[in-house]
Amino acid sequence: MAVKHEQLGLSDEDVLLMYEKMLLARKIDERLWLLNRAGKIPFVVSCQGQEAAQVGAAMALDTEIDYVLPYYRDVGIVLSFGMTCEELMLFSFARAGDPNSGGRQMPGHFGQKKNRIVTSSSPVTTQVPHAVGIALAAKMEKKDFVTLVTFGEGSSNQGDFHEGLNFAGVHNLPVIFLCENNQYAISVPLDKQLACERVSDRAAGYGMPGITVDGNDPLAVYEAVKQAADRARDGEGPSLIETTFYRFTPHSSDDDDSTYRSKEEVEEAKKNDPLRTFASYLKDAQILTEENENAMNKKITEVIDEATDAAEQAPYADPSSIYKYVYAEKDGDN
Amino acid sequence: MAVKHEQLGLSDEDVLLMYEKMLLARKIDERLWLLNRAGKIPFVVSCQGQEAAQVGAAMALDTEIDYVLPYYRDVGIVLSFGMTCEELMLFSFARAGDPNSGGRQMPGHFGQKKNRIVTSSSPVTTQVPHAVGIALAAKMEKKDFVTLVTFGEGSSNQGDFHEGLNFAGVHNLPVIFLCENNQYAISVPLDKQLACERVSDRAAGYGMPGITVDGNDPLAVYEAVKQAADRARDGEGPSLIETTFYRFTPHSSDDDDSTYRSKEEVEEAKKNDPLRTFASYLKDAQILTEENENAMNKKITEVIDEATDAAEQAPYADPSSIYKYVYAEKDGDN
Amino acid sequence: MAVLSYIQAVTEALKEEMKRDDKVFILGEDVGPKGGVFRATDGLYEEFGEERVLDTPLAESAIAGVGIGAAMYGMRPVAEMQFADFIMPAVNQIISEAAKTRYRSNNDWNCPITIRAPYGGGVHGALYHSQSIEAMFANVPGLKIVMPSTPYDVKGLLKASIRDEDPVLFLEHKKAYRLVKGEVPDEEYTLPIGKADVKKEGNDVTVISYGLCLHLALQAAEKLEKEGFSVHVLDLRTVYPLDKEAIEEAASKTGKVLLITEDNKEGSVMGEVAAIIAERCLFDLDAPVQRLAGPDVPAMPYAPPLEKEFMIDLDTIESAIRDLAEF
Amino acid sequence: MAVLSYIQAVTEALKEEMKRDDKVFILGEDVGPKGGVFRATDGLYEEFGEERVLDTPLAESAIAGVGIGAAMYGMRPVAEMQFADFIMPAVNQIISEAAKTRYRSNNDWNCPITIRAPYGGGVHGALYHSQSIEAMFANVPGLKIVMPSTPYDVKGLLKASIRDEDPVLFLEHKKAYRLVKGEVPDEEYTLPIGKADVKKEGNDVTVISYGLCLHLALQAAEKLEKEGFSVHVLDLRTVYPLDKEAIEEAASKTGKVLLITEDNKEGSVMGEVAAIIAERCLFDLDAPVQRLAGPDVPAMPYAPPLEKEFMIDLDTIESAIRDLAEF
Ligand SMILES: Cc1ncc(C[n+]2csc(CCOP(=O)(O)OP(=O)(O)O)c2C)c(N)n1
Ligand SMILES: Cc1ncc(C[n+]2csc(CCOP(=O)(O)OP(=O)(O)O)c2C)c(N)n1
Ligand SMILES: [Mg+2]
Ligand SMILES: [Mg+2]
Repeated sequence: MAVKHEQLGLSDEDVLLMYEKMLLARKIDERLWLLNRAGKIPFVVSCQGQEAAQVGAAMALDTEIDYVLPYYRDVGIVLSFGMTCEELMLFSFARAGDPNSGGRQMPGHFGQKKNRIVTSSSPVTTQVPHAVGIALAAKMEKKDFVTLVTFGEGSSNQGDFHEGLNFAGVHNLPVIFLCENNQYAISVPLDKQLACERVSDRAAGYGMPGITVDGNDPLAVYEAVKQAADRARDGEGPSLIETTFYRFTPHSSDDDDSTYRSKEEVEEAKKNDPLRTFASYLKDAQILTEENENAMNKKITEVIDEATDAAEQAPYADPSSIYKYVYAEKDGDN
Repeated sequence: MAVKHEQLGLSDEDVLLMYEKMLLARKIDERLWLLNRAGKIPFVVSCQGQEAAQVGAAMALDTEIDYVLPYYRDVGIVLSFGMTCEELMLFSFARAGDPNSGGRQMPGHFGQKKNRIVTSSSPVTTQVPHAVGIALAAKMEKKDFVTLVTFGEGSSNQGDFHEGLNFAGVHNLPVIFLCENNQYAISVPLDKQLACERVSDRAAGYGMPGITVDGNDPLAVYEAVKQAADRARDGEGPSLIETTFYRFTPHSSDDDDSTYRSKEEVEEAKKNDPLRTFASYLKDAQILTEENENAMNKKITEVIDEATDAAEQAPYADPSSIYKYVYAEKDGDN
Repeated sequence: MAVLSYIQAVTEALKEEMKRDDKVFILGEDVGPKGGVFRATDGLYEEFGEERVLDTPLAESAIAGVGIGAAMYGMRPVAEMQFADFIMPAVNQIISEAAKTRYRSNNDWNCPITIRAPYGGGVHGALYHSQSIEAMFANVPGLKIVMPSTPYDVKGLLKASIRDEDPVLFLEHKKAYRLVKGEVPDEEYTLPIGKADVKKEGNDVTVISYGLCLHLALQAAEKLEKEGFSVHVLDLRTVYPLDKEAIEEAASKTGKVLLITEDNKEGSVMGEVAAIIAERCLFDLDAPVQRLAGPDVPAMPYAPPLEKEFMIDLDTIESAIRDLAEF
Repeated sequence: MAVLSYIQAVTEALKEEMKRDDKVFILGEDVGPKGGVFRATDGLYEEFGEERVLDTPLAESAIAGVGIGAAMYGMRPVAEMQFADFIMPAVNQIISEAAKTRYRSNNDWNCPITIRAPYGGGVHGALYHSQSIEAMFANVPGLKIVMPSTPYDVKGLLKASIRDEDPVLFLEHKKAYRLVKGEVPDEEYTLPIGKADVKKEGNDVTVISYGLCLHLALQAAEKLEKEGFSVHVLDLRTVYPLDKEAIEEAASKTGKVLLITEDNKEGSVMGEVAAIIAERCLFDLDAPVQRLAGPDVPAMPYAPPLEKEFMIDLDTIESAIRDLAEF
């Protein structure tokens, strides 16, 4: 059974690393909820349930050259692209040292130029045309990087999805559109969002391949994104990939999901928790052992503890800083 | 050969009327160009080449109860829904008596409440969600009218197309989306507008049937629209129909199409002029005879002459009227 | 008279209008079973059913555009934009379509849609959940923009908006939702759109404001009253088209005017208010027309000290009024 | 010095910047082989090829959004909106994205895009091909709005916009395209964004305007000069953020101010100009601040007599200046 990753050309270390990133994302997220409930941070928006898709996708890219436009749940992606746990904590605590925004934006609005994580906003789906623009730049500048952009299934109903994918299709651009379909857009379930069966059914309307893969399986996602990235680098244009899974948490720390879905439904979905199923895979293959699992857990806990402490003690930006960076500063600051 | 219309349940009189409307639309359009070249009207935007699709579609509807949201080329549709030749002339001359706008809008921006022709604007594709809203009202009010909305293939790239069709799909609404694909959006050819082969390829993404029919054949369009209307009235939801043909004129009287397409291409396309081909069909079936054709031409010329004279002599609205109808007039004027 | 919160007044108005008129319905994101992210439509799905409290796909241009179509047909849609910041994708539908329906058709068609949206800051909403967006629509003839400050005004004006024959943008301050409470008559009433309201009479300084800031102005006025300054407070209530006569009257009354908005200063609706004053009652003025507003930065940041720096506070208002009084 | 038309100045500026910097490219509807519906990009497709003069699908949010992405990467896109009226679908991209890129990322990212759009009326364009749209963007920190009146200003400011590190909305009056001609230096130059320009010195009355109206103001000033009235004319050139010092100086100079815009009056950028004056130099004023503007109706109708009724004409301006001078 455990030959799948080998068929994909992934070593045992690769898949262990994959699991570790998924686990780190999950554990950071869990910590954020604790901090929120303790009144230390005002807001959390979660990746829980989506880690396999995020890490699987990111690992299929070249994190040294590729561009990524994550959406607010993509802790797994930004970790893979080089954002550190401490940086994420600084973000959640809204400290000056937050590399995404210096404490200006709500958590989840990622952006870090040195890691080619493109700055993002709250209105959903605006990042889709941006990704197309970056891919257009790649084509014009004859660079061979690929651009990956993610968004939820609800967000695929925005006009910018349509306009962005069509533009990429017409100009045959090296961009991957990755939908993270977690079955809900806040309280609205899939069948009230889309009339088609799969988000990937839309790809045909933009002349690009579209597939749906099991987002609980990081290897399936890896495979799909790798193929799409290869196609893109070979000048064969864009792809739409839909990954499916279930949102384990309420929409955010401001949401009470009991008004629109049952506890049973959530519990049922958790049976397919990608962390659990991928851990089994790795255990079956004897890649994940009691020993390295314990070490991994210990290390992650330490990293998160330290990051939390550091962030909690870090200062806010000076209030007078709010007047800065509306435009380029005249005296060479940019 | 000429049994097709009978199979569709259309009588000889029906198809003769169909042809007459197509011809009237064409002749009005030709007259408008003459008037424009003579400096009598500032602007024309044409239906030439699209009359078969327009008249075929309109005749498949119930013009007593159905709603239509035409776009600027739809002379064939508005004529079928009850707008008169004289009213169209008043519009082109921007006279007070123009029922569409009282001379406020450029020609082609149709709207006439008594005939359920919904008022329209210039930004393309905004009418698509409106049609969905009217279909939603039909559903809520349990009325069995159908709503038809048209747009060009270039306009199918706007976000409003996507958002509108998806909304209709999710709520299973009685609306027909009719794309009039004339191969160009001003100067930009189809392959620079869409990456998919057919606009109708997009229907699957909204969970509705999508077909492409020969827009030079009014019977093919009639058949497709009739089926879609029946489905809609039976509660089976929306449809997307693409009709294909060629735009015979420049985009508008402001356009010079020689900068982006050859005379040869236009001449080649004119071989499939729906007026010519449908006339042959009717002649083969001995429905159109030299006699009734001459009578028809004569009648149309008279109608257009009279309408032109009447419109030319009609007054402009009073300049002071521009302050009216920003809001409902307090004293019961609406 | 019952005491309602600002958001309860919204819900009550919606409920009463839906009961009164079958043609009234609600559409928006999460307005159904969840009752809206702020719970403004709480209980309405249960009472009126799925068809009249419609959860839409996540697409604001469609929410507005479908609502506009239904309104043209003759329905009375009340569309909710989840946050005012997210109205931007619907701008084309609102400005090109709703606002111009009547005019372009020479009075043949009209578009009686109400578009509700929570705006404003001070709720840790950061750059994209805190903005004031009225200015971008306050140059659009055919549209009306209502921004009430009290539960009484909310209820009366929302009911009037739903009944209005033309499109109304109804902006609710999200921080006021639970913070602001007030008496609301038990009997049915509506209030006139387009009319400002004197919330406090006074003789020394005129403060003109709307929304949440209006309450800060009133608080400052109360305090200063004790120091012997008499402050006149005008609540614009409708920020487009403005009630020019009321502005002229309020400004002329004291000759010293302070305009307060939470919006960024440059280009806010207070620019127009100042212009009306400069045009109509310049010679009644005893001091320059002062404006207090948010700074000209994109929006308020998330970190609490940064958010605080953006927001106008009571002290600033107090001293601005005092300065004017002593001018 | 060559004499260029307003639109030739646009084309020249584009061409020079594309030659100077490989990263500059054009995207929009019909900008390629057709050279734009007004022919502003005439010849550029032939000179720079398909990749740098890109015909896009008919979708303004994508034109802006794809341009924004490319700009974030480091390109210098010049996006064309075919008519300013059709910028509405792109509002979310412009306001939420381009204008906030730098601020939200705390200076990590920026967005050097230029968005060009022909605006304005008097060309039989009717309700949707005649509008002035600057006011809806003139409350958006992070954005700059340039509206030149002369070929000289067009060329220098468009080049500066393309080189600017932040997003610029560059609005060109479509009636000025062929009507307005002027001298343009042969040598390379740029002009500073954010600076108003005194187009004529004078002492009796100050007229502040921009775009096509500026020319009417100058014509009126010339005529009145002969009657002995000395008119000072300030061209805003950048309408957001405004050049507050220049406005203060120009208003204070004569104490009598007339503001002219083609836009609907209420909520136009002239409201802010009046507010700046009322705030900064009230006691220098000898007359109420007057505004001439379009009426508050959705836009100008198509029928020639109706369009004429909407537009401000020379006579109206002349008599407004005369009235002020004699006030
Ligand atoms: C344009 C816009 N409208 C509304 C919102 C409010 N909102 C935030 S997330 C969300 C739901 C997104 O659902 P989906 O795309 O499925 O992503 P998920 O949160 O499920 O991952 C909504 C409605 C927004 N951020 N932007
Ligand atoms: C939002 C918007 N952008 C641009 C335009 C300018 N414009 C008018 S018609 C047109 C082309 C439309 O092409 P298509 O949809 O194929 O319809 P056709 O004219 O070919 O029938 C364009 C770009 C517009 N009217 N609206
Ligand atoms: Mg989702
Ligand atoms: Mg076309």
